[in-house]
Amino acid sequence: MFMTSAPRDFRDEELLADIIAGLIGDSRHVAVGNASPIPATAALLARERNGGARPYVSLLQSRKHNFFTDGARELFDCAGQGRIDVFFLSGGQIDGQGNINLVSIGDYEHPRVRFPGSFGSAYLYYVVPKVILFRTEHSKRTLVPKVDFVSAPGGNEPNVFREGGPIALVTNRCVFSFDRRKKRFTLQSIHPGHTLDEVNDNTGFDFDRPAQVVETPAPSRETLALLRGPVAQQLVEVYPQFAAQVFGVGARVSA
Amino acid sequence: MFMTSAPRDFRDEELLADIIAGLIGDSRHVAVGNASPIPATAALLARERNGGARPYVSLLQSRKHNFFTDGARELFDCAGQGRIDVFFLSGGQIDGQGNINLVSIGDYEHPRVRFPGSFGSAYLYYVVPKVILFRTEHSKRTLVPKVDFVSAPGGNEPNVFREGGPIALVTNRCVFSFDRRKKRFTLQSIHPGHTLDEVNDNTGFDFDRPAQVVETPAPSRETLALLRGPVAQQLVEVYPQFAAQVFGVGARVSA
Amino acid sequence: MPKLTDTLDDALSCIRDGCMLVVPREVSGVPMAATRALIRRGVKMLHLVALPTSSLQADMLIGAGCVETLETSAVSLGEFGPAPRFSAAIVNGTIRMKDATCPALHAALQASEKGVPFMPLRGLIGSDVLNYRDDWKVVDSPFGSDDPIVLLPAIRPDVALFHAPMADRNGNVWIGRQRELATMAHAADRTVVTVETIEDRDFLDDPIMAAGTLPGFYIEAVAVTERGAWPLPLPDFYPLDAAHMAEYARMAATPEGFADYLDRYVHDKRAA
Amino acid sequence: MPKLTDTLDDALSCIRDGCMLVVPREVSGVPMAATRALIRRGVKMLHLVALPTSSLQADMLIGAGCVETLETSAVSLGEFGPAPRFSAAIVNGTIRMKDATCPALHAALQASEKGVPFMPLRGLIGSDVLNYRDDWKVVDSPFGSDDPIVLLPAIRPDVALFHAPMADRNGNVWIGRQRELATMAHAADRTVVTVETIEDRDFLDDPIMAAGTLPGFYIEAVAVTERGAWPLPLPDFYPLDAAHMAEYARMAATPEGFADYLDRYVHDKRAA
Repeated sequence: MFMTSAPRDFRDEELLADIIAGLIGDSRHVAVGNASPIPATAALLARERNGGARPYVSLLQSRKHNFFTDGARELFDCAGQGRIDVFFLSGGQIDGQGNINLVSIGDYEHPRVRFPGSFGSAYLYYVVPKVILFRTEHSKRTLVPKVDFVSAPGGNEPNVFREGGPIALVTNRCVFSFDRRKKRFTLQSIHPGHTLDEVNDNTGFDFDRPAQVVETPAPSRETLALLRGPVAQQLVEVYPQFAAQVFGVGARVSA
Repeated sequence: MFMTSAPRDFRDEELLADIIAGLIGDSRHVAVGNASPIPATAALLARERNGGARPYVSLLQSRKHNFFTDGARELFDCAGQGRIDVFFLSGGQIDGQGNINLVSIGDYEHPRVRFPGSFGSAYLYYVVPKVILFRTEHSKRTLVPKVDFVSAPGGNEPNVFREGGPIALVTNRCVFSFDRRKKRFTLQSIHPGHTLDEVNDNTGFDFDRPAQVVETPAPSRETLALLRGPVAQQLVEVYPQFAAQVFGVGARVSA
Repeated sequence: MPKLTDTLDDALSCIRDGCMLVVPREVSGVPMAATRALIRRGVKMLHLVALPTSSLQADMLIGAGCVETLETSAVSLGEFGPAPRFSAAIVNGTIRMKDATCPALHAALQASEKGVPFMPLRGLIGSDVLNYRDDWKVVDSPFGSDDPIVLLPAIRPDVALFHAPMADRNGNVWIGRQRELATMAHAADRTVVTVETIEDRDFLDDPIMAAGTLPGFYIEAVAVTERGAWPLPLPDFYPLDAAHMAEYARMAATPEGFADYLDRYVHDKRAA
Repeated sequence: MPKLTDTLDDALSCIRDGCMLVVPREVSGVPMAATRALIRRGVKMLHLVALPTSSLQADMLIGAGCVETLETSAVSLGEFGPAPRFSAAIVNGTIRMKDATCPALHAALQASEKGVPFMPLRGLIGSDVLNYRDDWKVVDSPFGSDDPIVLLPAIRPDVALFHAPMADRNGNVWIGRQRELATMAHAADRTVVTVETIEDRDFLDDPIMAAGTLPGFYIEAVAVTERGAWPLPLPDFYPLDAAHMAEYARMAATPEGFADYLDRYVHDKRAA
């Protein structure tokens, strides 16, 4: 997907995990939902950068990396207590106000396409301080002017209780930051091998552009060593296919 | 306490347990709070009369006779679900409207006497269909015209959600039934060896009297056999002193 | 004490046409053998509440025409793709959908668990999930000033149905960490459980086992059904059958393929 | 990960003068060794929440002058009689009392557990418990018609403190059936636990143990304190010390006797 001419010593997944780990920063508890191998990689990378001490990383699909013992509600209760610092959301559609749509395309009562549903987004988007939007497909189909159904809004009227929300949107082409006050995205950096024109052409919503367009920095040698070493080993339990494909680790490939 | 002249082959505790077991009747689940050996005896007797099949008897003080695994809140949740059919309450004061006082004597802000507190009464009295009031001391000190503090009221305005409440008051002298609509007690029977005059003289509240005063029937031979056999054996774990004293069972006497 | 039985259909007899049935999410002990039995029996017009999401179970019940109303936060086959019969039913308008969000379903069941008519929940305001739910109310919190908050009415299912690793001889069921199963049972009028095995002891006699046990007095019937969650996983006991899930996703992509799937894996077992 | 320590005073350092401290009922793992340590340190002006009742612990903290406000449903020594220092403090007006009823305290803690500002509760209307609580509100349920219901504001303690049988090397604590301890920890900003022993394994690796385990990420510090609930019981591990309770009831009947009790059983241990 990345059209770079210079020789590269990293994979797209490694670049994305590196970006997301940077957004996670120094947190206490990162939770990662199902079927999210790149966010999981990023969370484990963030922890390895702190010597394995923090953040707590809850991979909800895992038995080994799941510290919850109070049933399926505990993630939400825990987030409501303010104990989950970072979560990841995506959307069949994402619009320029940070609204996400996980429900359907077309009229809600008579949709053309139905997605699985809103999951916990209509709650977690409000209470988790750092929600990172992650959607690899960066196209006018996914990044739209206005979502057809608001599973969870990017912002609210000031009287609505809200301690969390989106901080950034990471795609296969670039990184946007999100300004909660202005309810707008700003282009932050473009991945190596991609261009501003390409981002402009493939984004359905309006966004702010810095005067100078920065390139997303490539993962450092240290980062790659962590990813391909301890992080890859930990991924084998939860994402065996992904770990094998991206990092070449894990004996058996099975779903 | 009982001043009977005829020879008696039962103890006061056996008579009271027999009365209460009759009030329990055929129920699904009877819960008994702490420090309530006679209600516990009655609940176990009610179960033995059904061949040990029902009701479930939860003795909250016991590990063996306590089926709750969701913490201290489960009794209350369970009662709120309508799954507890019978519970027992008492009061430092009980008045003629079925109000009970477990808090204090005198002005609440500057009381003369302080009792432990209301426990779960301000909730359970509303949601458990059959609440049996049990107070051995039948005096003008305990059965008063109006309680100083309403831990839980005997009745409510009709718009207040209420699926439970008192059905009877059992003392060392007599049994009163309670009419929830009229919010009044009616004398039901007087225990052997006691008199209507004695009841009148020692009751601080007004109550309805039947035309004919009935004597509380003595426990049958079958009842006494159940009490002194299987019931006494089961009481040893929770109320060792009581079981030894009343039924002469249990090896060691320890609190 | 619950009825202990080897006869699944007998245990399921209290699940009547038109009842509100609550079932757990795809990884918490989904009663798939029971689901196949319900489809064989031809149960109809269920109000299915999936706490808080579902995968194969909701998709099959919908495809087989058992569901009138679905109340959940998402239905998906996860890495095996969208839930095809669910998606088709929504696009074709053949079921009534009550879209929710996960913690709202947990809270609404907890309301019934606690015997209250509603529970408050943060979030939701400004989402279309709320806008399309006229049974949810927004009120101004009496403890704040200009602090709108959503109130969710209690969900009180007629029946809760799930699969667990084991029961004891008194019908107490070990559910482990899947504590939402306890909440389901507390909230529902009746609870039916399928288990891998019944052990000849009482879990409540052992404090370590008791900590993960749902007491029998909440339970109507327990049916022994080995591999009763297959092809879904039973946490800590067996994993998901990925090959079967892929086969389901492929076959259920069309109504004809789904009918073939039922013939092969559901109705086929009528003889068994 | 929580701090694991043998130094009780160190673990208790986050319990500051004036903080809101929540502790469990008399049979759920009362941290009595920690209570004696707090009295020795002379903690002051506690807002003590006993979930939902208390016995020796509240009575001693009150008698020692550590409590400004007490919020609970009852304080009693059970079969050993009334709680003498509690009763005296109320009659003498030396503490502020917030009388509650058991399920109200559970619900108010669960409100914080769920991150909501209040919880509804049935009952209470017409009782003086409600009449004397101006922080509790009665509203008309929006799901009924003329259906008044009580709303309780969330209780969010600064610190939860309890005693449990064991922790593991990662600071996960096994609480068994005493699940209100988990709710206390979820609701509080910080949680301090004393345990009988620390085992060199991870309870979360074992599904049977995990079912009764409070994960370490809720916990600030775990201190090993053998017989840390004495003279109260640790459920399934050791019973109440009846002789000691009788001695306490006798000595604490007067302020002088209570001072002697502290000298003998609390301050005495300062050297230890």
